[in-house]
Amino acid sequence: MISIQNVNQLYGGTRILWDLDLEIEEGSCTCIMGRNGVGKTTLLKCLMGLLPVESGQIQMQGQPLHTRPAEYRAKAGIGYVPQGRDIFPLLTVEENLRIGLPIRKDKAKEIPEKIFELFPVLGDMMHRRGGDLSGGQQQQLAIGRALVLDPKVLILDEPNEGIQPNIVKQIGDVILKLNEEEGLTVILVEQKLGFARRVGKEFRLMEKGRIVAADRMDNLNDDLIRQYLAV
Amino acid sequence: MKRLLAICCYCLGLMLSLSATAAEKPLPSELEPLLQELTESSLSKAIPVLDALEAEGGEALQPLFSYMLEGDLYYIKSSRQVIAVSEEAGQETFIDMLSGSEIEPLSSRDIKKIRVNNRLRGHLRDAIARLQLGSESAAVRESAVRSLLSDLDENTLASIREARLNESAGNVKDVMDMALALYRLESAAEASDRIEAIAQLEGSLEGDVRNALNRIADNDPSPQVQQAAQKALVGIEQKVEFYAFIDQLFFGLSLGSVLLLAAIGLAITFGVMGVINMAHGEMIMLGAYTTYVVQLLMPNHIEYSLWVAIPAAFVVSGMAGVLLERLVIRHLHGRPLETLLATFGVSLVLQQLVRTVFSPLNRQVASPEWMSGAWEINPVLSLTLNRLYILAFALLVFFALMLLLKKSSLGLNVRAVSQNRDMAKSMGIPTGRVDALTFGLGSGIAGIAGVALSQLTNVGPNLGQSYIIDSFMVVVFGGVGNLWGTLVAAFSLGIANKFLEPVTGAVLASILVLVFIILFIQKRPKGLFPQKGRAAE
Amino acid sequence: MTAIDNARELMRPDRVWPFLVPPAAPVDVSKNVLLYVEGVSVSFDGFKALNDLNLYINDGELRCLIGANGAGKTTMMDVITGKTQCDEGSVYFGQTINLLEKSEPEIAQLGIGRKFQKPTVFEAHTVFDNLEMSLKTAKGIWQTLMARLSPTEIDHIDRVLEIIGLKEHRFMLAGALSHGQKQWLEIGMLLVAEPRLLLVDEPVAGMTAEETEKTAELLTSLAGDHTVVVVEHDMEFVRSIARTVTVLHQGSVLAEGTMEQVQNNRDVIEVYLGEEA
Amino acid sequence: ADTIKVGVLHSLSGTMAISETTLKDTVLMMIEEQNKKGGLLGKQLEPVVVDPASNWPLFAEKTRELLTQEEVDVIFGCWTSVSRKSVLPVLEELNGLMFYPVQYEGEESSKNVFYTGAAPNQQAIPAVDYLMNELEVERWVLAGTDYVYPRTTNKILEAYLKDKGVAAEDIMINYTPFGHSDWQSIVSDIKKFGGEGKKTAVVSTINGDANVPFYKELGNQGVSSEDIPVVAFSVGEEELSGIDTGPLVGHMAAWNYFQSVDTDLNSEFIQKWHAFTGDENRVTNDPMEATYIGFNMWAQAVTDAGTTDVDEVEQAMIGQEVPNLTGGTAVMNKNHHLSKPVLIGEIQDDGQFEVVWETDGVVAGDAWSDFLPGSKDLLADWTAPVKCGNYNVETKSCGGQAN
Amino acid sequence: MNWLTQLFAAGRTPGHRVLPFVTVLFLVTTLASMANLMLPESSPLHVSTYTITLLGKYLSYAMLALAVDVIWGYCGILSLGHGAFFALGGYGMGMYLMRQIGDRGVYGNPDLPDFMVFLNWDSLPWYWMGMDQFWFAMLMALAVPGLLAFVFGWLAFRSRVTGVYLSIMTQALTYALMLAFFRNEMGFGGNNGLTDFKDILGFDLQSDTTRVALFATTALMLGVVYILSHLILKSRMGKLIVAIRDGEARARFLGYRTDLYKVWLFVFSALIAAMAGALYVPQVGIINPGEFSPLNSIEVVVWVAVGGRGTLYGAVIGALLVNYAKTRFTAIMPEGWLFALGALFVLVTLYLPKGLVGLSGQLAASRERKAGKAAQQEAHS
Ligand SMILES: Nc1ncnc2c1ncn2[C@@H]1O[C@H](COP(=O)(O)OP(=O)(O)OP(=O)(O)O)[C@@H](O)[C@H]1O
Ligand SMILES: Nc1ncnc2c1ncn2[C@@H]1O[C@H](COP(=O)(O)OP(=O)(O)OP(=O)(O)O)[C@@H](O)[C@H]1O
Ligand SMILES: [Mg+2]
Ligand SMILES: [Mg+2]
Repeated sequence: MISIQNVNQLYGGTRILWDLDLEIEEGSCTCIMGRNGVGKTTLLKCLMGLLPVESGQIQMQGQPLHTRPAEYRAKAGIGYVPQGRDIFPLLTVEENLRIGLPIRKDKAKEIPEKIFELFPVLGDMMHRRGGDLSGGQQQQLAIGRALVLDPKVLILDEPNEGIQPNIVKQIGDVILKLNEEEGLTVILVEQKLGFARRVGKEFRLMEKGRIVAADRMDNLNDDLIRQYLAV
Repeated sequence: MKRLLAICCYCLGLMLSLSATAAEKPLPSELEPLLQELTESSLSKAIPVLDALEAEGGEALQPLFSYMLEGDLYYIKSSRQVIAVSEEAGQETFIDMLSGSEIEPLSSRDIKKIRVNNRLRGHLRDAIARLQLGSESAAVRESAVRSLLSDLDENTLASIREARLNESAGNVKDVMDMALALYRLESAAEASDRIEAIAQLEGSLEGDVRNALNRIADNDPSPQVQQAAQKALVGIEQKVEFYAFIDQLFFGLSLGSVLLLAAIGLAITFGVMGVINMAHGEMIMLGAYTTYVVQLLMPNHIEYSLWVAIPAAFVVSGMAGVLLERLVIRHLHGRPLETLLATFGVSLVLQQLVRTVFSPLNRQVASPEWMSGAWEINPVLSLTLNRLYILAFALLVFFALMLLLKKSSLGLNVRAVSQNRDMAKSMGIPTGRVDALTFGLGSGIAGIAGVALSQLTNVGPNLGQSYIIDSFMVVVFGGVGNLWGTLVAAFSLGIANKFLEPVTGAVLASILVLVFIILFIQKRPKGLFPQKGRAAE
Repeated sequence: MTAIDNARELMRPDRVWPFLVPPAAPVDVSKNVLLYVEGVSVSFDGFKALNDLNLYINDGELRCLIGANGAGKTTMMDVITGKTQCDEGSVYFGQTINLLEKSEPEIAQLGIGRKFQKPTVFEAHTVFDNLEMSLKTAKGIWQTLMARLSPTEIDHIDRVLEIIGLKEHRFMLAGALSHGQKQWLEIGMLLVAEPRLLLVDEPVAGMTAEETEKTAELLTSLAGDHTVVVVEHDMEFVRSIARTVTVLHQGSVLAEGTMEQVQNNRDVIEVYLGEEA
Repeated sequence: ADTIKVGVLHSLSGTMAISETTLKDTVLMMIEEQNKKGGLLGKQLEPVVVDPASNWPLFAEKTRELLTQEEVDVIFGCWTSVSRKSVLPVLEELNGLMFYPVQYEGEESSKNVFYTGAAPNQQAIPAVDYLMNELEVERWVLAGTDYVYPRTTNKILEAYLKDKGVAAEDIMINYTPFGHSDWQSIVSDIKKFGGEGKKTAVVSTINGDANVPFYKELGNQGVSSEDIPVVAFSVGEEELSGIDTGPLVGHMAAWNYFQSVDTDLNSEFIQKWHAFTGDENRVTNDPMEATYIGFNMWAQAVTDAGTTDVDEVEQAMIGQEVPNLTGGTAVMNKNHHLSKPVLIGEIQDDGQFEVVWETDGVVAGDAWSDFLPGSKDLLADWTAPVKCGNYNVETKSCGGQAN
Repeated sequence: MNWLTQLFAAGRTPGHRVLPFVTVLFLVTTLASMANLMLPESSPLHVSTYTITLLGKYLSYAMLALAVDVIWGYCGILSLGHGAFFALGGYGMGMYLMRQIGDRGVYGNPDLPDFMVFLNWDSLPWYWMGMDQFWFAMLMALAVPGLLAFVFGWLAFRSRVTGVYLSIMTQALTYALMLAFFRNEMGFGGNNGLTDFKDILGFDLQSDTTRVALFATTALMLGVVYILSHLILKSRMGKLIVAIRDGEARARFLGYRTDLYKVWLFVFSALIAAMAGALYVPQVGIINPGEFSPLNSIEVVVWVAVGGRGTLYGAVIGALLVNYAKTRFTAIMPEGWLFALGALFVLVTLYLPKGLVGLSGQLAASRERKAGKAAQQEAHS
């Protein structure tokens, strides 16, 4: 589905991603993990086209993506839930959701009901400004907003940051459901092991801008954790 | 709107009737020596000649007087023959006044204008008015009587009395009665007569009536008459004051509409997109110059040129805006303050460009006939048509824009892009196109504003400069990012200014308004209609 | 002799002149309660974010505050720190100090420090400068202008740098830190300021498990000398530090008690924890 | 030097460019023509054009540059009073020579400046006389932009009118800021003022850009020239070329020159102007004539003096005579102001003026007005023995400015 | 995003290069002054008085730019009205110089300046009192703008007016002042302003030595102000000012009364501007309300941006360079200089986001990047 080869990325003069390779299979749910500052967010941004890559290739279903702007990637079916949510603060919840409608393949005019089933709170908050919502509500809105695009691949950057436990569970359920029932490919950055274990099928461990371990989630053992996730 | 159109037609009709009555009927030949004299007499000596002409020729002279009034009366140098040269659609026709027939075109070197000055013009107008008392159109008759009000004498009175007998139209009769009463007021020997006249004149807003009453109130030998006049005056003054208030309100609204037009485009480029666009004024200027060029291209259709100029200006300024966005502003995303500098540079370049292409002189933009003049509601209240149209136009543009932003996805997209560009991209919004379109839209509207402003003020390289500060003030006062705020701000500033002006004078009024804005912003640091919520902090 | 000593004392380079230091406002905690929040209500365009909220924090306590997203936890902190005006109610710091009358800087100078939910640091400054500015010193213009870092202060900052694990990054611009690092830096800014009351909004969001543990240790160690109020959704974390837990719901207190009690409260399970937590 | 350098100090950008560029072109045209005639003293003239950009301090700086860096022999330049005031100290310090071609408020006479535009007594007073005598005007609106020229002119006029027995309530004075564009209230006030039964006229010293909206508003509110005529001192052909003059027919201006005046010299001048600018529609105006006169006088004075030395040329200038474009001759007086005829023209619908009145002979420009208390006793005379710009006839001494 | 990284890359506590700056300033001033006074005019090294005056003017502009930079570059307060303080300072000096004329005016009135005689004022308005004393006039030249800045800043910063709102308010302020000073009733000479100055402190303003002295004073004051600003910005105060720029709310929660800091800095900056104005007027010989024009203030901001905001010497360099360009262009290409100037602004903002002084940093960065690439290639091979 998505293949990233040899990607390098620099901020100013500092190299963040080093010859990074990553393969994501269709219908998989891959969890990317690593300590703070290893470059997870950077990687996702490169994938989304929000940061230019220095060198390397990104492909989606065989099509090159790295030459294309972010809006093309969104149209091609990548939905992005950024770290820190990035809600449009002065748009209402409804407007935040509507933004994605025009690029849906089915040209729907209304926000799909599904979103409100998944996150009922969004229905209640429909006409409030996105920026006024509490952190957790914003997070739900961000996921909902990405789902409006009807994506093939959903990228989530620490989706549970600041979310109340029952909703964390619910988000997990949603991701599982989307992944298992609708075949949505999911790329997930997550720090909380419990959640990662529950939702992820695959894991990738990052360190210093490289993927250092990759396997099925079942094989994530304490050794690896100690080596790459412990402080 | 309908009402306006009706008034327009009425005015047009008036104009036409003035020139159309100048039919080419031959003049009695005994006038020839007098005409001859007209060509010879100097400006100061012409009045007796005109009086003699009027006395002898009567109504037949109306066309001659009209031509003379318009400055279209000439004589052939060699023969001293009096001719009229009228121009229509670039076509000159030469008419011999005596015979009333058209003659061969002559070169401008062979003929000489019969000069008129202000004094003669006044005289001619009175004469024409007297002659027009018998006109077929009631409107013409009415205005004829009105224009005679200011100097009534026994002679004129006689003609009015005569005309009154076979007058059928009610409103003309009223005016005639007023004229008669007015005359009676000042010339009747009996105090009771004068009081009666006062009663008749009560409530009239006509300036001449008021002046006469004022004179009577001060100087009449009879105290009763004086009192009556004073009482009548009080009533009149009250009315006048009321209308003066309306007048001022209109002035305020109209100034507001100008501010609104100038600011609306900025409300988009600056308010919504966040680009501090110092070249906004120059976009207005481009629109005004487009109007000028359009008029150059269609010299014979000035009446319609504005309808062409509006879309043309929108396109020209809009394209300029798109170019500016693509070439410069695109590279400055996330650096709003830098846009100030770059656009400031652009504004310098555009100004100089216009100076080089069109010369630094102001260009002449004609007002179409239907935009000139005023809608006379009564003698003390008349609303100038161009302002009225511009007011309507400003509102139209405003609501059209609102509709566009509400109904199309553009509105939503722009706001999304301006709030979080990266995220907007990730949602599949073609940010580049949205930026260009929005900036184009804002600039295009500025262009339209230029068309309107060309009807009010100079079309020159500095046009934009004079509006840029006001525009920013309006947008900020209203609250950045809120179009309604812009609307309210523009009108309130306009009205405040116009109500202050009579009290303080124009300069102090502007200063006070500025100080008021400064103080107001202390109270409401985000303008009249601030963006609310957590994110706005 | 004493005059010279006095003069010497006066000229000590590591100190501001004593008369320039504002007298430390004594917080009256005779009733052993540091913070009173009583009957506080806040609404935004008709939406009630806080609804007659009552909360008492004891001196030296470590209090965990949980509650559904949008329950009003952050808003409560906003009210305490003076960022948001409340519609009614009263907020007292100790017995005597009415916080509602004070401005944000005044409240901060009273010794109430805060970590925001979304990490906010001075991005154009280095990590070190960020900490320096947070030092507990006089905050007047003149003092700031004349301020010099004393060796003790430098040591203090170094210690904190060690704790927050940004020692290597001390001269890095804060804007270049990753999300988690910014979280740490902001905690560090709290630490150097040595406030009486710490309001910590979601400190472990985006931290790894181990870091979370470390944070837990840190906060526990702070309690006692300081009073700490922590908002967090990470139940594991809460469990590891919690003594008393308060649950907010729709702007008022839903439940309060030990972790045990709260965890088994039906209402809390329903609106917040979910079945299996 | 093998050329005679002529400095041209007119704004080519900024707000004043609109008026001043024309004068720059005029000077260039005059120089070109003079060169065709073989230059002066056997040398070619070389123009040095700079742009003071409508920025007053820059005027001073550019003058210094012209005089010390470029070492020009004469400067033609300035339009606004403030630019002249800014330049003046530099001229006096470096002993330069400047020709100032615009009508102005008077109250000045410098050894280093020749004023070829009209002084107030060459424009305002004759115009008011005309209105009073010919049009029987009884009420007066003195409307002006708030700066020194209108202030002084109006002050002079007010004193003059009161002298003539006009009551104070029959004079309305109104000032507006530069570039004022919203004239609704003021025009409506004028209309009211004029509607009270007495013949009313507006004497306008409104400057520059503000005129267009003013006249437009007059037209639209239906104030015709027969009801309330406006006589303007700052509106010439150039300004009119930017207005649709249809509704303005009959309003007046007072100048020393109109393009429409039918003399051979004038047609020749207009022809040359058109040829020089390559534009058949470019109009000519009064400051251009003033430039023309000034330039020719200077050329004659240089020839007479046989040198471009400022002191000698200055003395040679006095008494120079040059034919006016409107007939007759202009004479440079001892006070560095000209004697010229005054014309009053009515606006025609083709944007030209029709002369309706002119003074019998020439009027000598007055440096110090007779109607201002402070300057009644002052007199400028740059010939021996007085040799100063502000000689007080009472105290028989020169003011502080003496040099 | 990119600019942020660039900012960070070059950032850190800004090096103000005090020593080199002051040395260069000192050297240029002394050399130019000596070359003007000591060398004969024929000498090729002679510096003309014209140049000296020009330099003096540039330096006072540089001071103004410095004032704007302190507040904009460091504290993020974009003032579009600093020209107002500059002009007020200028008027203070102008009033003094006007009084110095005494009875040497054209009307020879010993008390009233010419324009007052001219408009029939019969006595000196109260606010002109005492302006014939140099010390008092200078005090006023600083105090009035300082007070204005204080009142304005106090009102604005306390009610947390920020961003463009503040910018537009400053613009409104200077615009209102411009209109007010244009009024002849104000008693400041209306449009013509104050001019025709004769001498300062008894020295003839036209003489070369006075001009050189004025130039040198300006240079000296610029140096002093520069060092002072440097010291302030280097202190913790300076850090805090930048912190307020980036996160005012955070600074407030740290216990800093940010509004006071802003007011303080605003006043400081206004005083620099006023001083610049007071030095400017005797050198150019005129002050009129045009100096209040909002466009002038915007231009100052442009100088700073061109030079490079956020570095003190950047502001100075920007002011010098743009004004030099203006002087040159208006002489060489009078018809087209606005094209050149406009283009300069656009190009600098587009390609030199950190201004001209950022150029070196930018070059270094690109060199680094190239080096990085090379290293990478090596690693590959
Ligand atoms: N704008 C920036 N400029 C310079 N460096 C940056 C920038 N953003 C991030 N970095 C650096 O890039 C590195 C990787 O950052 P990134 O945000 O990708 O980390 P992360 O793995 O997502 O960490 P976290 O778990 O804390 O979110 C960090 O060390 C950070 O210092
Ligand atoms: N400035 C504001 N304007 C409008 N509504 C607001 C504002 N601030 C907060 N709210 C509303 O108040 C409610 C409480 O918000 P708050 O941020 O306090 O929740 P929280 O308990 O911190 O939630 P979370 O755990 O998700 O951070 C939310 O529903 C939010 O939408
Ligand atoms: Mg991250
Ligand atoms: Mg919260």
